[in-house]
Amino acid sequence: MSSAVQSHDPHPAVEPSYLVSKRGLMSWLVTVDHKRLGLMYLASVMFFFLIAGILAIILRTELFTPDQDFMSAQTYNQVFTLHGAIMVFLFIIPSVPAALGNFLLPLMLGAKDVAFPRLNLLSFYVYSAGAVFLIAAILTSGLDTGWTFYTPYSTSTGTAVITATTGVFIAGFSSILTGLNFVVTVHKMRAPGMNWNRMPLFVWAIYSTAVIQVLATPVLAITLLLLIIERSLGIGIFDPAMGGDPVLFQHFFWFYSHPAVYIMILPGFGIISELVTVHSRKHIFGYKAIALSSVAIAVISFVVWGHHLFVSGQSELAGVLFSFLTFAVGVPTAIKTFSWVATLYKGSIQYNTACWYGMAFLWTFTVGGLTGLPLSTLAIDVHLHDTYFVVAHFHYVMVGGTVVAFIGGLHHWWPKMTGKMFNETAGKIGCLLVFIGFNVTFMTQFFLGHQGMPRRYYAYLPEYQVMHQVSTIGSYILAVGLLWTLIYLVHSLFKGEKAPSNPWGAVSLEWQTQSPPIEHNFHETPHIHGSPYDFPEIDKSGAGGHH
Amino acid sequence: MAKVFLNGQPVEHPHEVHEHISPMSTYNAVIGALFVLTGLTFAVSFADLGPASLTVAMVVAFIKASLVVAYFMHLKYDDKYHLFVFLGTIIFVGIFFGFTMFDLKSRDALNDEQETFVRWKEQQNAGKGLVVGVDNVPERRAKVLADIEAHGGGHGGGDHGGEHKADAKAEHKAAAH
Amino acid sequence: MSNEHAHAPAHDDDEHNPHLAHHFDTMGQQTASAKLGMWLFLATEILMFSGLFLAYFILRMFYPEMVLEAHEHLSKWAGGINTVVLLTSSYTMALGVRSIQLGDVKKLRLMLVLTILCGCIFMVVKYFEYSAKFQHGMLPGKYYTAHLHGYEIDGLPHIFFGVYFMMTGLHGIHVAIGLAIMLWMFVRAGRGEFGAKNYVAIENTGLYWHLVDLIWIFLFPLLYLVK
Amino acid sequence: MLFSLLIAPAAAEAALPPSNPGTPPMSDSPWSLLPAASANAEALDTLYIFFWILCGIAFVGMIGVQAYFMWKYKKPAEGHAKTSPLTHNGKLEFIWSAIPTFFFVILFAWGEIEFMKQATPPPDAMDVRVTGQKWSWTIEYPEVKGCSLTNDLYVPVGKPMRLTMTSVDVIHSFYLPAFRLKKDVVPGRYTVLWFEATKPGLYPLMCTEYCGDEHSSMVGRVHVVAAEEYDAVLAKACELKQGDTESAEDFGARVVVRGGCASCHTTDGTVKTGPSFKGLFGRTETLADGSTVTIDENYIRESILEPNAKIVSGFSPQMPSFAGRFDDKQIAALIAYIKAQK
Repeated sequence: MSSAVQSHDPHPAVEPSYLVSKRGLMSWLVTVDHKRLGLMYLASVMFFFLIAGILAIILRTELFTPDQDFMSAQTYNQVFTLHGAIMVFLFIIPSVPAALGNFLLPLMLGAKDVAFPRLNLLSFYVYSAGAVFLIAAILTSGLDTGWTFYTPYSTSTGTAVITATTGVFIAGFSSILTGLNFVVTVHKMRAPGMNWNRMPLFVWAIYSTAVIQVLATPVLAITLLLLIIERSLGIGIFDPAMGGDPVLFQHFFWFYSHPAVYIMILPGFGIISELVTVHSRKHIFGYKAIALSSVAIAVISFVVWGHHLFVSGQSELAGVLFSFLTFAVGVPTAIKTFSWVATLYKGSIQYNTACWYGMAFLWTFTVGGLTGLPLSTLAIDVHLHDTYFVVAHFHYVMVGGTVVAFIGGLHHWWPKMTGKMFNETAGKIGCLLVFIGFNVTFMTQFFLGHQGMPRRYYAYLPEYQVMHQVSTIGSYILAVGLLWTLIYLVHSLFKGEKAPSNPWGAVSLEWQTQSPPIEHNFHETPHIHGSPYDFPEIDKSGAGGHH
Repeated sequence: MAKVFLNGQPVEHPHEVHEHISPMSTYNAVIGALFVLTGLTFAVSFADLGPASLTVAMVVAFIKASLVVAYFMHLKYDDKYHLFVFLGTIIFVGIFFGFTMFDLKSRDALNDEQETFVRWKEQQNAGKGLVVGVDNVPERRAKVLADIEAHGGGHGGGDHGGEHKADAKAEHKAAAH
Repeated sequence: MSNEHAHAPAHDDDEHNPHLAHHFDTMGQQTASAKLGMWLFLATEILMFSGLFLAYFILRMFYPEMVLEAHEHLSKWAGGINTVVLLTSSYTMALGVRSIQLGDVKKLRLMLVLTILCGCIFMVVKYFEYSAKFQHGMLPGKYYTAHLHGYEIDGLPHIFFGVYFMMTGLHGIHVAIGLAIMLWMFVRAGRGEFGAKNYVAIENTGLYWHLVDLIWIFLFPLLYLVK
Repeated sequence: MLFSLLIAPAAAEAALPPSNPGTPPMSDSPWSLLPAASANAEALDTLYIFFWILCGIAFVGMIGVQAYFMWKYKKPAEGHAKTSPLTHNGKLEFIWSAIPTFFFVILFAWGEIEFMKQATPPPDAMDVRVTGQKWSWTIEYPEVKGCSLTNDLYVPVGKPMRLTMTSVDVIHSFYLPAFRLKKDVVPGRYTVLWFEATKPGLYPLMCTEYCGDEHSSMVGRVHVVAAEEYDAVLAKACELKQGDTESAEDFGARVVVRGGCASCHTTDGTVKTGPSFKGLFGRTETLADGSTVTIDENYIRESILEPNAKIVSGFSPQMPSFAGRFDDKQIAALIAYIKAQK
């Protein structure tokens, strides 16, 4: 086969791009264009990433010495709670799906828009409303429950739990609506010839994510509703003082929040699948295995939540069951990682910034994945549970996995989204700073956790001080790297070179239209005849290896 | 109209929307069955079936629900993927129920002695100030209720003290499960 | 989940169907998307209610005697009447969808009115039930004061009434939303927006209403009947 | 200041038995591992080492291959090299699914066996009752009448001990790093933890479930002592009587330690969850309802026995009652101690 996409010479760029096709503030505020909404989400999640990042730096600074330094215990507790809640609910969960996913999904499928564009707009405003409530909680009396809202602490503390949970409840609906929209889009909006085996792996990942969003988030909604009612009326389901069971709350909460972990990481997997193939000029290794493992992870993620409750007073027998199922989730994850590495084999790897992030991801995610194993091993988890080991593990997965993939994906699609090229050298410096800073910050925390440093302590035993200081310094490097990245990306918006329509020579559909795309994405509906990874560099003369 | 595609496949007659239209008799039969089944559960609820009553009621409810879903919601004739979505949802609800119930039912399965210890300790603590845990749920609840009475309704706490005690005793039994 | 769209079709197409949104190619695609979207929405509704059902089952497991004693205070007859009313409304709704499938807008409007009527009866019965509970102090959580009104229920009945009000309350909110949507559909039908080839909004309204019915089918025996 | 309990100030030192020279809780080097002080910890460390060897091999192998590919298949300076048309390899994919699965099953089974041992206390275990509250641990020994300690757990070497734990307010988690054990302490129910200590010494004990402001100061000590000394040591630790030559104020200081008062009340003027003891006595404070009260003997006594009756405005009702735990003499000493903090 020749090219994956029927070549239809793109019209000379006479049609204005989506950025300028309509003008004025209102044209943005009421837009139903998935690309504009993607950018609006991008700006919002970046704003919250910045806020929560600053909170993280404040936390690390307080932890520089074992004693209380410049924050009271109450302030520290509020700051770590807000760091967690904002990062989870306002940054990571919407980051890849709502920002990049919104922008790319219809483009990758060859559609003009998502299935329900107005629902998409609504979803953005619902998210904003949720964010407003969370901010209101911060501005009134704060929130000090931890992002997990465990009862009975959350039913008895004096802080603004109801405002904050209402915010999360509302933001959850945004997540549901986005997921619903994406599932329908993938099912009904594919361009001619785009069958399930020709979808880019990013679409598979977003699809799996959307399925989880639809199935898990409603349970979060009802959990938070019950929590709000418990706090205001004391109905006695979660609050032991009224005859309820606090461990039941943890079941309710983690039934959503464990799958939510995969809402956060699966889209990252999708991005890496794209980065690894495009920048090594090679067909992805094991397309079906990667696609189906996304779906498998999505399904299995629903039956492993009990590993958050191994020491919570959950029945030991349930612990055994959940431990076993948790290991089961490791298998598809391992398959993915191996497939990415195998994709590099006999490729022609071009080291630009996006590729650097892809390679960094393989390191950080491997660490994150492997350190998940002791946490799923029952007896070891008893020791490591709620220590810095857990903190380090999920930061390796959430930051080292999702955020690194997200930033990598941002660099990869930046020319398409903005029509501007960024400075590659600046990008590589940023990537190096992020990678080093990140590893220094969190690798140390594995050792801390193993030696028994509990989570959520604002003051700690002096034995831990050296490692805490190393970690704090690492976090400063990480912060500098991220700020640096922000600066040169913003700079490129104004001073960057104009981007060609396909700077990386990718084959998937989003690169077959101009940069930035026109309002309806394609001048004419594309027809797909082959795989999205069928690069011209692939040597087809040799025998074997066809799909 | 050669260029109309759906799900990546060409569509022959894009204008036609194929929908199954059920005859009136189907709807009448279904609503009749639903009324009969409702009458059945209602009648059964007066008979004392003991624990079996939950099973009977749930089976009847499932039959009723299936009728509504299959005929009123047209799932029987609809896109098979919708059926998949619906059944998939039920399976996930099942996972949620099953695993949570499994935990709650098997708690302390490995610690039979604990029960004896707790009883013994409760006797030890009887009359002492240090009351903790399950044993004082009723007292704490009674206190909350007393607060409410004190603030509204005009009921004096003293009049109902006896009631509370009786109340608390029974609750104690329930809470000790 | 309506299918109408503010934008006129932006590209030249054989179809100039005013109901076809710009980003869809065919009515078939648009209808199928809307219906799939609705089914997914119903899935989220089911999962949301499942949390309450689970809370109920666990309550039963923890305090079986209390639940049995407390549920005697709910009116079986009110619940039974409401069941019949809601089933009837489901029936009329289904007939409404059938009418519009056959292109009969007049009959659709009649059926919508009947359905709304049933929904209103349901809410009125609910109102009387709730006010009785309020009077007897059978309120959720810390507002439970039935023992001051001469109703002695052993155990922790405030939890039962908490769950009762949560379940029926959330269901009631869904009924109210359903009534509003049907009223809107009634108005739109009057404006001639629906026809035999364009009725997915009615169909989705029907799906939603049947789901509300479906939840009640389980709520009724669990809360009112089961021993 | 927070960890004064562990660093053992004078008052706490006095409570320590002479046989226990206040060993530092952990090794001085930040990179060394924790001591393993129970049978469980030793068994677990073996599993842990096995695990790290396994993961180390996996990590080095994976990253090694990646690095090799990254170096070997770098794009040439000009244009692109022809790349392999390889898209999949069923055999390879099967192998790399099967091998992790195999090791996962081993890890699971090993972890499960150890976990089951941790979860089933032997029937002859000694009983101790632990109560978590904001923000201290109350530890009661049934065999010593009326003995209730704060943040101090005494454990004999070589005898299994079972802790039956509950909480009076929110969820806490009882964590013994040196024993590699942890269990949440849940209000409204009892959870159980058991262990058999093997190495005498002084080890930390911490709360690992976030429980509010002073979560970080819910730190206590585990004293592991030789079995033959245990009874004597425990008896001495449980005793809380004024010594013949001890002033009421010094005795009060010991009562403060026993009650775990320091987790909320400082003596240096810093206001934490409760007021600082410094300069407290004799002050006039405004209550939440606007009335005023003078901090005198009666008010302090009432605040110990019924802490939430009169809350000074600006504070929240967090303090647990000490009725039944402190007798009149001890309360009197406590008041003397507070008086002395000027």
